[in-house]
Amino acid sequence: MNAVSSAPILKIANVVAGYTAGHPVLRGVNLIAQPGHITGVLGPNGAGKSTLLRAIAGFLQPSSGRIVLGDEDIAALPPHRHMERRIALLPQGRSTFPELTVAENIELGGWTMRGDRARLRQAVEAMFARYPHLRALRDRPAGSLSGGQQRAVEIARLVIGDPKVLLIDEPSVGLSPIVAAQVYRELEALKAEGRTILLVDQDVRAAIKIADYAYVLSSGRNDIEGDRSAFEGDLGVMVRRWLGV
Amino acid sequence: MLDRLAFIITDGILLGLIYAIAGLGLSLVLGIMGIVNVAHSAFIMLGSFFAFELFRRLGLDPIISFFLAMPVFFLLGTIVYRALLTRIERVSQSQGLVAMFGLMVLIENLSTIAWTTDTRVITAAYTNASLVLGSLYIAQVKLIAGALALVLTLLFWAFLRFTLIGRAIRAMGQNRDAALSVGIDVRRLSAVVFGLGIACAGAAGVALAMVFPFSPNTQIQWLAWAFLVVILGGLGSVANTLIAGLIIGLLQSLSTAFLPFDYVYLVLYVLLAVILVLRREGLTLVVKRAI
Amino acid sequence: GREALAQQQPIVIGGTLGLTGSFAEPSADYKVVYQRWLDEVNEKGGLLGRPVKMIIYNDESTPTVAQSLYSRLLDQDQVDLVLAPYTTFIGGAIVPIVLSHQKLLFNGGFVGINIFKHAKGSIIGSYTYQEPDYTRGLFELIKGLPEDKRPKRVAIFAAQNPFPIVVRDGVGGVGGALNFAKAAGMSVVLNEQYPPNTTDFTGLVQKAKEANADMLLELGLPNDSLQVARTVKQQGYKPLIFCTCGSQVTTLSAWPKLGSAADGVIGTTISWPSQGYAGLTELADAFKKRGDDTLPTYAIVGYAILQVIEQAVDGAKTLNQGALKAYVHSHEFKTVAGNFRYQDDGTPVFSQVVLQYIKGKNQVVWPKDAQTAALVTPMP
Amino acid sequence: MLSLFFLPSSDNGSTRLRRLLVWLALSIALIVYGVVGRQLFLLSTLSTVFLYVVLTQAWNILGGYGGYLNFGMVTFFGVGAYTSAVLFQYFELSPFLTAPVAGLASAVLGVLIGIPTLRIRGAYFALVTMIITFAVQTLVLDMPVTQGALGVYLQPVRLSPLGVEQLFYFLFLGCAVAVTALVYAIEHSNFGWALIAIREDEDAAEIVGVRTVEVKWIANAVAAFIAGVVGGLYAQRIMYIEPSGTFAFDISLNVVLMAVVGGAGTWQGPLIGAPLVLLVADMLRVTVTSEVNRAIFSVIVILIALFIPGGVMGVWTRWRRRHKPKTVEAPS
Amino acid sequence: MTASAEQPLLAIDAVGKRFGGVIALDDVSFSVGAHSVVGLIGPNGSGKTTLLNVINGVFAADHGEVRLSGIRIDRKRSCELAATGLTRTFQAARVFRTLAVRQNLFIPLLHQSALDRTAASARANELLELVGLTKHAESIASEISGGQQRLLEFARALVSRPRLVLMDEPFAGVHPQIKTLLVRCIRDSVAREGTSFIIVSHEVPDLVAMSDFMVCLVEGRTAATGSPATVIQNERVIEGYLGRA
Ligand SMILES: Nc1ncnc2c1ncn2[C@@H]1O[C@H](COP(=O)(O)OP(=O)(O)OP(=O)(O)O)[C@@H](O)[C@H]1O
Ligand SMILES: Nc1ncnc2c1ncn2[C@@H]1O[C@H](COP(=O)(O)OP(=O)(O)OP(=O)(O)O)[C@@H](O)[C@H]1O
Ligand SMILES: [Mg+2]
Ligand SMILES: [Mg+2]
Repeated sequence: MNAVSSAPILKIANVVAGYTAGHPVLRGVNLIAQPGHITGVLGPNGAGKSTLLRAIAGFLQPSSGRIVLGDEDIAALPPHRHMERRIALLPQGRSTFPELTVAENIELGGWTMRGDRARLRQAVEAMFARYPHLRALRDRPAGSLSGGQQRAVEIARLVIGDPKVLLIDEPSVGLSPIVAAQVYRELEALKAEGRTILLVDQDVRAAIKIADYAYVLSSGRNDIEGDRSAFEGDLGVMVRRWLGV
Repeated sequence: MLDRLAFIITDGILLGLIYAIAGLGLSLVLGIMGIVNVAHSAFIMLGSFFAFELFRRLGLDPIISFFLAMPVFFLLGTIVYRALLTRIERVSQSQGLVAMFGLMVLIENLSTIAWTTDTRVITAAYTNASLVLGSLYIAQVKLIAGALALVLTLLFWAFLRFTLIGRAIRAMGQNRDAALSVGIDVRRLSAVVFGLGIACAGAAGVALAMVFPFSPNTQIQWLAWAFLVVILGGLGSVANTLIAGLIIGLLQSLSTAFLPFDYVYLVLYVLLAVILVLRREGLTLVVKRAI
Repeated sequence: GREALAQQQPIVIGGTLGLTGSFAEPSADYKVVYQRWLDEVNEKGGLLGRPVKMIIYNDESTPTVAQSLYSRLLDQDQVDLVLAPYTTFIGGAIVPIVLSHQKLLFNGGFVGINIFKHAKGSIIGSYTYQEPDYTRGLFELIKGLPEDKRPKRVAIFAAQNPFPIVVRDGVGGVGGALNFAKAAGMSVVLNEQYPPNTTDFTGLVQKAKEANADMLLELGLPNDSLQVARTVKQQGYKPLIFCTCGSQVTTLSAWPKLGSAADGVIGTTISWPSQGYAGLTELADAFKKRGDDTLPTYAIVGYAILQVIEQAVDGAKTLNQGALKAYVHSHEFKTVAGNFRYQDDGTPVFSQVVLQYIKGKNQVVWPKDAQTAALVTPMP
Repeated sequence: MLSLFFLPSSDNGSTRLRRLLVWLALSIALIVYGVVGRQLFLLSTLSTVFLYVVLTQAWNILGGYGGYLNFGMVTFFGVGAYTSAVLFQYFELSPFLTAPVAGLASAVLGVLIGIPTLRIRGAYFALVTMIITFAVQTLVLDMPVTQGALGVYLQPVRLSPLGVEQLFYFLFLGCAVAVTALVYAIEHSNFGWALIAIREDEDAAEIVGVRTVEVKWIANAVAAFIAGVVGGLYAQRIMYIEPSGTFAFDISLNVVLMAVVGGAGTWQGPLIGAPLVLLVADMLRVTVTSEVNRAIFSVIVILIALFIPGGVMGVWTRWRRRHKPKTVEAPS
Repeated sequence: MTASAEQPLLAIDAVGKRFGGVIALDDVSFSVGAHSVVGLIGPNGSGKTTLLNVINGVFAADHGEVRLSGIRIDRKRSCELAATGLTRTFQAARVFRTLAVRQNLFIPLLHQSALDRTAASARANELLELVGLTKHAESIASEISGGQQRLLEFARALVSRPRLVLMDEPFAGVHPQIKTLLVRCIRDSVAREGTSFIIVSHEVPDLVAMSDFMVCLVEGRTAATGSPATVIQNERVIEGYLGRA
């Protein structure tokens, strides 16, 4: 099915995971992310998309199944070890450090560079250059920013860590159209830099537009999948199918 | 009059420095980990006995013990963290508090068994001596303890303020998951924070033992002082803790001089009430989060 | 022989001590002498030919706990003789329970003239002076000093705790440092009380110094008194007389550790080996092992009350409480605290020793007949 | 201002009744024992249990349901005790009569303290309430009417020892039953739900229409009132009160401990926690008479706090949820 | 202005609010009639959330007035306003975490002393059905997905049959299919119950379709007001917010 034949960078095989023992949320999910591609993960509310990303990022221990990054099974790895392997999560909802300033928030995104303070400082400046609208907010505590401004800080904090694989959960929520469009352009730029992106988004149209390949989850299981053309062709039908209406 | 004022102020400042370090570790652990370490004063007491034993057995001066206490108690703190705190972080706040109280009582009782409840004092060469400036007598031991307290406070302040780890420590307190996802090893860093808190308690215990009598069962009085400092200073800010300690020390020496002594504490509590009415989280201005 | 003794139903003496909590320090001293007495009496063949057993619970320095434990001692354990717990505020709470069970309370644990009076002789004490008389010996001593060595201006620090307050104020205009000072023609230039948990006394001592007080009375607990003594030294304050007249702190093991700050400080206690009471030297020797020249007052009174029990039971040949009460009130007892004669309220007749800590030793400076050294004044 | 009404409950009526019956049977057994029991010691231990049930239930209102951890319950208790004692000292009024006044005095204090403190959340609130105990204690030490450190003596009740024990047994039992009933009612009323909403998210609760400030004040005042009433009765029971024992921090701590052991935020929690803690402590006290008993007790406390989340009631509800088939409602 | 000639339901008059140096709202005025939906748009950080916060009493305005049915409400507490029929949702979902989903819906009813239990239950069930949470009704609120929590908030705002609802990005992270249900539900409430809405959303097409009136804030000022069609044609709105497609 998969058009690209290079070795997948991230491979999820038969993952079963949940929050309480005996009640799995993910009930055997399979997924492959090709390097340098954007892979969409779609599905109705409560399908288990965020749970999947959290499991990949190490916040949840799968009770069975494998999560393979490159050629290493990272399923049992604690979350903070993921950044060393340059795989990073942008979680759903708010996740700034509210009492630290915007600059400090972004700086901490480069925690793995902590050995080299000069480089880190440069990287922070590079982020302000890349996201100029954050510059004015530089010394404000992140908790006092508006919802969209906080999301922007989070994205900058993600990017500064220079991850190879990005797990992104609803990047554009709360962003105004201009900024949202920028974010999608940014995702494409990240892809162009050779990074791999796993994108969860409710904005199906936007997601399909930039995703190379997309999976649909429903009730913690794989539903349908396909590449961009497959989805663009018959979006309405697809949407109706996921809902099982 | 002038030398009286000078006396009041120096005495207040020295006292305030000592109070400040009694509260410093507590403030740190509470502000960052959200854990009210009521066993704090028990660790202070252990610090005092640490100095006592080194003094009794090896004749080691408490000034040296002060610096020895930091690594030793840091280690102790990380061990306690691994044994207890990793679980406390997972239970509800009330249960965590109760567990910490259990720890306090346990330490107190084990110390009673080890050292009996006799009141102890450490008398070093300088303990009974004073610096005499005209009619002004300043106890040397307080000068030394005050200086040590200041050093400790500055060390902490610089650490939290200027190092990236310090920033990561603050970040961890604000959003644990986010800290994890930028790659911060939260468990390890929490152990460091708790270790630092206990190191601070241990060092404070040494400083207190230089100045005041101590015994395993009177440790709890320091809890009250530490609380006072923390409530006034707010959580997790070293500078504010220092300021709070100084305010309390100065207020105590001022009101001692001009009021009947038993009102000193009332004055302190009134001050506290005023602060709480004016700004609810002590001197620390916490960011009101956007809704 | 021992065998026969062991087979008999033991006589049970019960009580509590605050082995943990705020009163653990004195309670520990009691525990030591209780055990010592128990070993001795059983060695000698027990009481009334029966072995003696002791049940001492830990009341955690908490009155409610003590109450429930005394109920248990009286109801469940059916003790024959009841010992008081340490300190007035625990003792006050259990007195009604004990008395309502028609038991005598053998009290080596607390002073409290009011409580004694209420009980109308059913509390048998071993403290030879109650709170109003804590400073009596000191003022008697001062009366005997030459005019130029007598202090004129008194400063008083009292801990906010029931007993130091009565030590200062007396009861119903009788006794108390304030009254004694007035009677001796001194003026009280500073009268301060300090709360529990007071850490630092520099300001307070400074006040006394500024008031030119030539006599300082520290009425407090061990912790406070140690710190006051140290601060007095640090502030270069040298009154003619400095007495720690609250808890008998100069006889505790920490006192010598104060170094030069300990020197010249006056304290009071119940009795001292120089008075020649039988057994007191041996008791002092037992405590010497714990620290140089310390004989805690608690040890003396704790041991003495058991001697009273021993002599009363042996003398009256019964455990009947009424008979014991009558016996106690009509006989003399030879104890390490002195030779007791009981007054109607159940307290022994006043006797006291004033000590001064000179060159690393407690010396008796009053009364004259037990004196081991002359008073050194002003303080060194 | 705040009307009280009951919300729809998911429990069905008959199981709830059956569960209530267990408690009812227990209270009847206790009443019978109070009449026929002759062991003073047991009577007195049980009345201490009841006393703590009352205090823990009072704590439970704001602490358990509302999530405001008051580590200074003894403040209200002590103020109640002192109010009664002082009224006796100056007006010869028996604490049996003045206990409600003692409650009122505590409630007033509760409201006064509540104004600055109930805006403070989380651990910081726990700290502040601890300090308030010290502050009130200092005040009592310094005030002439309370006779400072000397304390106040009250008159013994003119009854036989058994009579006295029975009197307090029934008084405290009565209070315990009444307060438990009140807490039960609160749990099932909109007031209780409002407290729970506050515990969960205070801002959201306020915005959704819960009068958070009033609810917290009332909860605090009610708790203070209850603690004050039993404080007044306690003064009569112990007959001599003075500041350090009456405001002993241990009491505050015990209350929280009992709530945590039994299960905070449930009306059954205090009924389970208070006897359990007291009995274990008592057992240790008489079996291990040295100071080691407190060390053992503290280890038990630590283990319970760490390994039994939600206390006994937490274990029970989790067990039930696991063993009862989940009734899934059919969509209409 | 809105059509109704008589007194508007909500009148916002020259409201200003600043945080330290940040001017979040500057002289904002508009009004909301009964039975109407007002769409509130604007770039990130333009003051939309702040405006909602001022209306329902979370923040006090520095100056200006807010009137509900002619009565000043800008110094009133949020709980009093809720009792008079003003409710809201939050930009970042705030549910009562340890309560069951159904119990969450009861909280807004607490202040309605004249509660008919069966009616309340029926209403709760109806809304749960609408947002697709029926099968999660007994789940603990913290154990549903991020999107579902937002849906729960939506239901919670409507359960007490309010007069005016302030919604902060109700559609963010909501599945397209459910979004259409929400839109329909809002229309129904307006039509049947006469509820009015102020809806903040960055999903402009949806908002345009459902609003009677639209306001665009830019940097705390009203950049444009009027019918949705005119507002989105406005040059300043396109410049500052929508971007040129
Ligand atoms: N509590 C606060 N303290 C300081 N500044 C604040 C606070 N709340 C909001 N602000 C500032 O006020 C301005 C308006 O914020 P607001 O949250 O109202 O924006 P918004 O229009 O809702 O944006 P978004 O679409 O991103 O949610 C922003 O610049 C924000 O940083
Ligand atoms: N913290 C939790 N504890 C227990 N169960 C949870 C938790 N979070 C989510 N779940 C369960 O997992 C299911 C999937 O949640 P998840 O957050 O992965 O959904 P999602 O696909 O991201 O949905 P959305 O688009 O709404 O964010 C939920 O329906 C819920 O039943
Ligand atoms: Mg999600
Ligand atoms: Mg907003």
